[in-house]
Amino acid sequence: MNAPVLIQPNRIAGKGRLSVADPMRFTFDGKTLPALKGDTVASALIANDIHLVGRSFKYHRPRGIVSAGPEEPNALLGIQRDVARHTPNIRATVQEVYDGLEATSQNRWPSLKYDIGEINDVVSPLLSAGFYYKTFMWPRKAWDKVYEPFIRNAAGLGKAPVHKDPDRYSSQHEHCDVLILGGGVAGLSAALAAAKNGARVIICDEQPTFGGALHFDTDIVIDGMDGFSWAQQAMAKLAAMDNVRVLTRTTAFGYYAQNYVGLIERVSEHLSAPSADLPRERLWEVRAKKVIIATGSIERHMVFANNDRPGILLASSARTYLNHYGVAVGKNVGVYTANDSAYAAAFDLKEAGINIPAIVDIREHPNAELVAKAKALGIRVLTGHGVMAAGGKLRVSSMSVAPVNGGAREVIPIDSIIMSGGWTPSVHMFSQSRGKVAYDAAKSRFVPGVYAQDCVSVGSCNGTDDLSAIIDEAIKAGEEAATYVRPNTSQVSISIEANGGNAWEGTLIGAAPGAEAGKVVKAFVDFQNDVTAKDIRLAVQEGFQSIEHVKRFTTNGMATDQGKLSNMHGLAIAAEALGKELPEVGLTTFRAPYTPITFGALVSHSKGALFEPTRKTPMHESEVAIGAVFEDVGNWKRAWYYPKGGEDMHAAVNRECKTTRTNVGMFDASTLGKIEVVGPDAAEFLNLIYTNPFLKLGVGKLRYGIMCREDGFIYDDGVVARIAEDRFHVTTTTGGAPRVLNMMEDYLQTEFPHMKVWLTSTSEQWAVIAVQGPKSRDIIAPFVDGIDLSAEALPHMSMAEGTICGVPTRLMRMSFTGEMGFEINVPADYGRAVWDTLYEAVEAADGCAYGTESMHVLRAEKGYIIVGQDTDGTVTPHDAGLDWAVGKKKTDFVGIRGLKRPDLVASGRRQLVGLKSIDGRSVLEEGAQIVEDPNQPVPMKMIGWVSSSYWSENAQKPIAMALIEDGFNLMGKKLYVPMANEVIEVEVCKAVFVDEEGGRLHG
Amino acid sequence: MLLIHCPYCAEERPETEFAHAGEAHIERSTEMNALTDEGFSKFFFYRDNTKGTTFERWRHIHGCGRYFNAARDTVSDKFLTTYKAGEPKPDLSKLVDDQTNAGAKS
Amino acid sequence: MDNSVKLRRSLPLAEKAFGASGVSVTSMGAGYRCSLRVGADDVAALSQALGVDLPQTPKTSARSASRIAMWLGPDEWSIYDSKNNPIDDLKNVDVACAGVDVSHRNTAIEVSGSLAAGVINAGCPQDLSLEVFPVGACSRTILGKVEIVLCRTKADIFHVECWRSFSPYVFEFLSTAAKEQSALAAR
Amino acid sequence: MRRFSGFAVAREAMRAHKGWGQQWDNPEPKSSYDVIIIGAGGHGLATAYYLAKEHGITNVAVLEKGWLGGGNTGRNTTIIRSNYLFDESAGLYNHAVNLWEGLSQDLNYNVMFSQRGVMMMAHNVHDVQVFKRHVHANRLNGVDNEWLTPEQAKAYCPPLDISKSARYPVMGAALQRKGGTARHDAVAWGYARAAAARGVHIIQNCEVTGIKRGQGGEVTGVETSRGFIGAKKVGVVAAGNTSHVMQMADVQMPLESFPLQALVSEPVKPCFPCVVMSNTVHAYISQSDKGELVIGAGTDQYTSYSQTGGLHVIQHTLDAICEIFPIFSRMKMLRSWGGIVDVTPDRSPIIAQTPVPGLYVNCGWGTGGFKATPGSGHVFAHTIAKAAPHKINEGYTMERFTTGRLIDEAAAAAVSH
Ligand SMILES: Cc1cc2nc3c(=O)[nH]c(=O)nc-3n(C[C@H](O)[C@H](O)[C@H](O)COP(=O)(O)OP(=O)(O)OC[C@H]3O[C@@H](n4cnc5c(N)ncnc54)[C@H](O)[C@@H]3O)c2cc1C
Ligand SMILES: NC(=O)c1ccc[n+]([C@@H]2O[C@H](COP(=O)([O-])OP(=O)(O)OC[C@H]3O[C@@H](n4cnc5c(N)ncnc54)[C@H](O)[C@@H]3O)[C@@H](O)[C@H]2O)c1
Ligand SMILES: Cc1cc2nc3c(=O)[nH]c(=O)nc-3n(C[C@H](O)[C@H](O)[C@H](O)COP(=O)(O)O)c2cc1C
Ligand SMILES: [Zn+2]
Repeated sequence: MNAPVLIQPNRIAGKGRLSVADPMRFTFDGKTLPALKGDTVASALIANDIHLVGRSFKYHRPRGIVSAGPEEPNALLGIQRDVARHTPNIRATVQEVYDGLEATSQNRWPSLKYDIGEINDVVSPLLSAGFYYKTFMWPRKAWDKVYEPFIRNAAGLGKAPVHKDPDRYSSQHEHCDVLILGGGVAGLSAALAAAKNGARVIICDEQPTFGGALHFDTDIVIDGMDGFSWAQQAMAKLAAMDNVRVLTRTTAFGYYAQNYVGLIERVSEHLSAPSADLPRERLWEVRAKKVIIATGSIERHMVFANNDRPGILLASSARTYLNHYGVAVGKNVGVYTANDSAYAAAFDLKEAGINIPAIVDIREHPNAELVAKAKALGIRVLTGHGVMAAGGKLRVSSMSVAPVNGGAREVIPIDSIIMSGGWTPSVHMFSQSRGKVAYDAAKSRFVPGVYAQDCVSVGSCNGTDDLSAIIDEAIKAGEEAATYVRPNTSQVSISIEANGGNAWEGTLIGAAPGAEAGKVVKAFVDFQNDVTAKDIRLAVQEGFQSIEHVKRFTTNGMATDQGKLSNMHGLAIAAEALGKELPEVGLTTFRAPYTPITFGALVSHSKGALFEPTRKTPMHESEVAIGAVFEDVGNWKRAWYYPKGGEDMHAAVNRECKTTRTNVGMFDASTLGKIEVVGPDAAEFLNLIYTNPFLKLGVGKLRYGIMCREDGFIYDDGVVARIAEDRFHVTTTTGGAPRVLNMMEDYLQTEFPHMKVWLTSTSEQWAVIAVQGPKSRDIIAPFVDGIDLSAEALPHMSMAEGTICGVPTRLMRMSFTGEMGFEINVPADYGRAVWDTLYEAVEAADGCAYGTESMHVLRAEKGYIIVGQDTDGTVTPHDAGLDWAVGKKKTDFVGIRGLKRPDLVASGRRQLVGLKSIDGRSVLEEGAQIVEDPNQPVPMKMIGWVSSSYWSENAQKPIAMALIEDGFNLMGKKLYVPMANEVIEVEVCKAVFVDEEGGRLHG
Repeated sequence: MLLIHCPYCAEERPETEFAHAGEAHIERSTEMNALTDEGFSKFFFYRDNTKGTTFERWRHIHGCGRYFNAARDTVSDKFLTTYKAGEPKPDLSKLVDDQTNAGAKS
Repeated sequence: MDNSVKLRRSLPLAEKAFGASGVSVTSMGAGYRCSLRVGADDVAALSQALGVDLPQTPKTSARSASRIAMWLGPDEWSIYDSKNNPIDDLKNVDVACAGVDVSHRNTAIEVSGSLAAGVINAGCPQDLSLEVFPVGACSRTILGKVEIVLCRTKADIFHVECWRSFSPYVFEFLSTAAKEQSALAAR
Repeated sequence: MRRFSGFAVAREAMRAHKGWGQQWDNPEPKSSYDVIIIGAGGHGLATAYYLAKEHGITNVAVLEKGWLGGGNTGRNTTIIRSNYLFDESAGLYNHAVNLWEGLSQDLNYNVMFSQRGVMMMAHNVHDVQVFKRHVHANRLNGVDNEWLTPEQAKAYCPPLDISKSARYPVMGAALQRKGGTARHDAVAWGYARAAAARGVHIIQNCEVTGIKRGQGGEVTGVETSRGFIGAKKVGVVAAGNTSHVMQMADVQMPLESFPLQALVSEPVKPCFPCVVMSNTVHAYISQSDKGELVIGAGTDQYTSYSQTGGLHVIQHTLDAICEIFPIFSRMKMLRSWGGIVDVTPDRSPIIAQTPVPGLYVNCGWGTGGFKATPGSGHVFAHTIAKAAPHKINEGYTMERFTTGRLIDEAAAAAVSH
C-alpha cells in the first residue's frame, strides 16, 4: 500500500510513542482510514475522530470506545483478514492495526448511524430487566413461531464465521519456578528480583509492550528514566537472561488447580502478512512452583444518565490515547471524576492543547494541590458537583452539571467526557485460584485475602497504591519466590529507585448523583448488556436478593467483558437497595477465561488428522489396493467389505459370504486386542478373570472365554491360547482391548497381588490374518513350516508355533465363521507381506477377502455373539445362551456373586434366540422391537429387540438374533416386529442357521 | 489438570497420565460366594462419596502403570498424600497438620 | 530365527522424515524391543543375561553397546536394541519373569535439534528441562492424545516410542509442532 | 400472586415498574412444617409446588443453603429430551416433556421452553444400530423420535459438516423434534414464585447440617444454620450433595459426585438452530436465545465437591465441537464453569422412600436431570404425599442395586445426557 496522507484530526504532533514514519491503512465499515504502526483499531479510530463504533445488545444504543484495554465493553468489531478469516466481537482496544485490516461495526441494520433496532431504545420501558419471563406466554403457539424467533434475532452481537478456520493454533506445556502475570512496574520488578536469584521465570503481559500503567502515567521516574523507558529496558534485560521467558501479547486466562495457569499468546493477528507456518495463537499451559500475580487494576466508569454516549471514556484510557498513541479523545473534553487520577489526564490533555472546559469532581474537597494545579492551568474545577446527564446521541455533545446536593444545572458543551470512579484491583486470577477476597472498607474495594494456592499478589492488584511500596513489595515477592523454590541458591537483592506515583484517592461505586433510586434515567452499569442502575434496583425489588440472582436476572456482568467495569457498581447498587454492606452481599464468582479466548487455541493441534489418532492395521494399504471400503470402529479403520466391479455393499457381502463357505476367504483380524499373560500363576489368574475354567487347558490348546464384571454382566469375550505352561495369549474384542487390560491389571495389582503374573499388551505386536473356509488348509499349507496342519495334529481349537512365508507365526486353528479356519498371527511388520502372499494364493483359488460385514453375517449364521451388539451391559452369560462357559465348579471368579442376584436369576429375562421372518424375505432392522400383540395401543408392551439381522446368502433367507423375554422357552412361537408402516411376522428359533451339527468346523 | 505424586515414580506428574479408579480400601471378599445380596450391593455399589478427605485409587496408567492410593480433600481438590497399593491408610490427623504448616509457607 | 526370514519388514512409518530449522523429526529403522517384567529379587540375574544393568531408579535408563534399558515401572523395563533381539538373551534364563517380544508393536521416532524439547512439549505435559529430564531420562507419558515412551539420549535428541498404529499420529503431531516452532523461533 | 402478562408489563412500563412486588417471599422459618424439602433446585422447588398444587400440602418449607437455583439447575446446558430406551425412562422423561409443554402457562412464568429439536449424531455403524433401537422403542412407547439421513440432518442443522472425509463422518441422526431447551434460571424462579404463591416457604441461606430422628428412627426435623426446624417428612433433593446430606441420617448412598463443566461462547447472531449431541465424540451444543453457544463438557474423572474442573476437559470438548463444526474455531469462549453431579451406578436417578421412615430422596440425576425437572418434582411430590411411589417412579428405588434390576441406559447405549 502506498503511504497514505495522514489526515487524522485527533493525532497530536509530538505526542505519543508511535512514529509517523510507519503509516498504515485499514478500513472501518468500508471506509479506508490511515493509522500508525502500533495503533490499536481504537486508537486509530479516535485519531480519525470516530467514536461511534457499535450498537448495544438490547437497546441498540449508539456506542463508542470506553477504554484502552481488555476491559472494553462497547467497541466490539468484526475483523476480517480475508473471507475465511472473519472474527466477530474483537475489542477494538486490543486489536492492533495491520496494514489492510478490515473492521466492521456490529449489531446494527441497515447502518451504524441509522439502525432499525433503535426502536428498542424507544420502547425500552417495556424491556425492563427480565421482562420476557413475564410475557410472551399467550397464545401458547405464538411462542415458537413469533416471540422466540423475535427474541433470538434481536440478540447476539457479531456474526459467527461461516467458513472453516484456515489458521493454525499451537500449544506448549511449560514449567517454571516463578510465573509472573502482568508486566507493569510490579510484575517487572518481581521478575527482575526472581530472575537475578536464579529462578526459572516466565513473565507475561497481554499487551504488546510491557509497562502497564506506565503507558499512560508519564509522571513517573524510575531509576532515573521515565517509567515507560524503564519498563522497556527492564523487559530487554529479562529477555536477555537464559532463565527467563518473556511473553508479550499473552493473556493469562485461567488459573487452575496446583498452579496450572493457561496463557494465550496472540502470535500473528497483528501482522499484515504472517507466514503460513506461524500459528495465529499459541496456548501455553504453564505449571509454576510459585505464581506472582501482578495484574494491576482497572479504572471504573461513572454511572450517570446517558453515560454511554460515544465520546465518553475512562480518564486513564484517554491518557493512554494521548501519551502512548499521541491521540486526543476530543477537542473539548469534559472531566467527571471521583478520583485523583482523572486530574493528571486533564492536565496532560490541556498541556497538549486540548480545551478542558471543566473538571467536575463529586468530592467536596479533593486534593488541594491538584485543584491548585488545575486552576494554574486555567481549568475550571467544580467540586461537589456531578454530571446529571450527557447530551448528544451519536456523539456526546454536552454535559449537564449540577451541585451534588441539588441546585441549578449548567449545560457545558463538550465533544468528549473522560471519567474516573476510582480503581478496581484485578483480583480475577487470584479469585480463580480459589483465593478468598477481603473487603478493604477504607477504600471500598476487594483485595486478595486468604490464599488457596502457592501464589502471591503484588502491586495495584493487591491494593498497593504507592509506587515505592509497589516496587518494594514486588522485589520482596520475587526474591522470596526464588528462594522458596531454590532454597540453596545465594540471595541477591536488587534495588529500584522510583519517583512519583503517589496513591490516587477517591472512589465512587454505584450510581452517581442524578441516577439514584427513584430517578428514571438510563445510567448504565453494564454497557454491553444494557443494564442500568434501575434494572439492578428492580431486581432487588422483585425479590432477587442474592448478588447471583441480581446478576442472572439483569445479566449484569455476563457480557463479553465479564463485568470488569460493572461488577462493583452493580454490587454497590444492589447493596444499597438491600440496605446491606457490600461485603455482606459479596461478589459473583470469577471464572476462566479472564478475557474471551479462541476455541481454536484451546483445540490447538487436535483437529483434522490430529483430532484423534486414526489407527490402521499393518495390511491397510494392501486392503486399499484391492478396493476395501472401511468402517470406523473406535479409532480403527477396519475393512468393511471389498466391492468388486461396481457391487454395492449387499452384493459384495453376499459374494464374500458365499465364497468363504464354499471355498476360502481371508480376513484382517489384526485389531483384536491381545494380551500376553505370563508367570507361574497365569492359569490361576485367568481362572479368576474368566467365567470359564482355565486350569486344565492344555499347552497348545485354545478356549473361548467370557469375562464379566463383578455385577455378572458380560464385559468382553475372546479366545485364550496356552502357549506354554506359564504363558497365555489372550485375545479381546477390538474395542475392549484397553479396558480389559486395565481391569486385569486392577485385579492383579490390587486384589490378587500375591500372584506372580505379568500382563503385556501385544495387540499390535501381531498382525492377524484369518483364513477360513473348506480350502483354508490348502491355501496356507504351502507357506507353513514346522507345523503339522492335519486335523489330527492341529484340531479345531488348538495352536502351534512355526513359520509362515518364513516368518515366525503363532498359528491358531479356530473359527468365527463355522468353517474350518486358521488365525495366523505374525509379527506386525510382516503382516502386509504375508497378507499379500496369501491373498495371491486365495485369489488364484477363486477365494476372496472379506470384511467386517461379512464376518458379522458368517458368525450370525452360526449364532456366535458379538459382545456390544448382541449383548449390551445388561446381558448375563446365561441370557446370551453361554451358560456352558460358566465354570459350575469354580469357587470364585469375577462376577460369580453378581450373577446370583435376584433379578439376574429371575424368570422373564431377555434371552438370545434366533428369529426367522415368516415371509422368508423380510430382513429385519437391527434395533427393531418385538411384541406379542401388534394390535395393542401405544405404549406397547415390548418383549425384546433384534440385535443382529442380515440376509444370509448361504441360508438363502433372512436371519436374525434377538433378545426376547424368556426366549429360550418360546421356540417356534410367532411374534411381531412393528415397523413404521408394516408389521413383520417372525418366529423364534435356535440361533443357528447353517450347519447345525457343526461338522464343518472340523474338516 | 491436577498434579499427582506417584509413589512409584517418586515424582509429581500431570493428571492426564493418570486414571482415577474409584474409592480406595474397598476390599473384594475372598469369600465372594458367601456375601448376601445386601453385602454384595454395599461392596459393589455403595460409596462414602466423602465431602472432605477421601481415600481413592489412581492408576499411573500412562506412566509406571501402577495402581496406588491417595488421600485427597474433595472440597479443595488438594492431595494430602499418596501411597502405594497395599499400604495401610495413613494417619490423617498428622497429614492435616502438615498441610496447615505447608500452607503457612505461602 | 530371523535369518530364515524371506520377507521384508514393512515399518509403519517407512522412512518418514521432516526437517525445519532447529529441529528434525525422523522415523528410526527397524529395532528390537522387549517388554521385560520381573520382581526385584531377580533383577540382577536378568541384568547379567541382557548385558545391561536394569536401572532401578524411576525415570532412568542404562546403556550398553547397541542396547538401552529403560525403567518404565517398578517391575517393568523396555529393552531396546537396534541390532540384536534382546528376547534371545532371555531364552535360557531360569527366573520367573515375563519377557515379551514387542519389536513390532512399537516403532521409534527421533526428534533432534535445539527446539526438540519444545516440540515434544507441544503435546507432552512433563517438564523436559535438562534439570528435571536430564540426558538418559526416560518415561512413559502422553503426547497429545496418545501414549509414548520418551527417552532423552542427548541434550537435544529424544527417542520417542509408540505403538505402531499410533505412529502416523505421533509423526504428524511432531512435524506439525516442529514446523510451527521453527517459524515461531524465527520471529 | 400478581399475574404476569404483556398487559401487566405495559402497565408497569408506564409507571417505572414501581408496582412489581417480590416474586417470592423470604420468610423466617417456622418451628416446624409438614414437609421439608432440602435443596431449592428445580427439582426441590417443583416438588414443593406439586405438593401444594396436586396434594394440597402447603405447610412446606424448601431449605436452601445458598441461593435458590444456584446448584445444577443454574449451571446446566438445558438440553431437554425424552427419547430414552427403557420403558421406565421413557415414562419418566416423557412425563416431564408433557409437563414442559404447558409449564409457562401453568406457572404463569415464561420458562422459554423452546422445542427446537434435539439431534443426536451417529458416527459409526454401532451408533446407527443403537439409535435405531431407540427410534423403534420410542415409537412403540409413543415417544417422538425419528431417524434422519445425513442429508436430512444437514438440512435440519445447516452448520453440520457431513462430508464423507470427516474423521467421524455423520452416518445419520436421531431427531426428537419435541426436544429442545428452556431458560434454566426461569425454571427455578417460576417454580419458586408459584410455590410461594401457594404458601410454600422458601428459605434461602439455610444449610441443613443434621437430620434429627425420633425413637422409632423416623425423621423429626432438621438442624440448620438457622436452627432446628421440625418436620413430619423430609425430602432430600440436594443433587451433588446428596451423599453428604443422607449421611446425616446415617444412610449411605450408591452415589459418587463428579465435577461437570460447561462453557459459553461470546454471543453471536442466530447461527445454530437446534440442539446437537454427539456421544461418540462427546459434544453437546446449542445456541441460547441471547446468542451464546452453550456447550457441555464431560465430567472430570475424580470425585469432587468443588464446582471447578480441569482445562483439559474443556479442551477435549472443544476439539469435538470444532471437529464437527469447523466454522466455530474462531469463536471465543466467554465463560466456563462447573457443577457437581451425583451419579448412580446405572446413571438413572433414585426417586424413592429410604430406609428411614419419613425420609425421601430424589437424586442421582447425574449429567441429565434438568430435562426431568417437572416430571421429577411431580412424581416425587406424589411419593412424599402418599408415602408410596407414583406408577412412573416405581422402578427408581435404591433396592434395585440389591436385586440387580437396574435401569441402565448407558450400558444399553453408551449414551449420556
Ligand atoms: C454443566 C452441567 C450441564 C448439564 N447439562 C444438562 C443438560 O443439558 N440437560 C439435563 O437434563 N441436565 C443437565 N445437567 C444436569 C442437571 O443440571 C441436574 O440434573 C439438575 O439440574 C438437578 O436439579 P436439582 O434440582 O436436583 O439439583 P440442584 O439444582 O443442584 O439443586 C440442589 C440444591 O440443593 C442445595 N443443597 C445441597 N445441600 C444442601 C444442604 N445441606 N442444605 C440445604 N440445601 C442444600 C444446593 O445448594 C442446590 O441448590 C447438567 C449439569 C451440569 C452441572
Ligand atoms: N496511585 C494509585 O493509586 C494507583 C492506582 C492504580 C494504579 N496505579 C499505577 O498502576 C501501576 C501499578 O502497577 P502494577 O504493575 O501493579 O499494575 P499495572 O496496571 O501497571 O500492570 C498490570 C499489567 O498486567 C497486565 N495484565 C493484567 N491482567 C493480565 C492477565 N490476565 N494476563 C496478562 N497480563 C495481564 C496488564 O496488561 C498490565 O500491563 C503503577 O504504575 C501505579 O502507579 C496507581
Ligand atoms: C445456559 C447458560 C447460559 C449462560 N450464559 C452466560 C452468559 O451469556 N454470560 C455469562 O457470563 N455467563 C453465562 N452463564 C454462566 C453463568 O454466568 C455461571 O457461570 C453459571 O451459572 C455457574 O455459576 P457460577 O459461575 O457463579 O458458579 C450461562 C450459564 C448457563 C447455564
Ligand atoms: Zn508412576
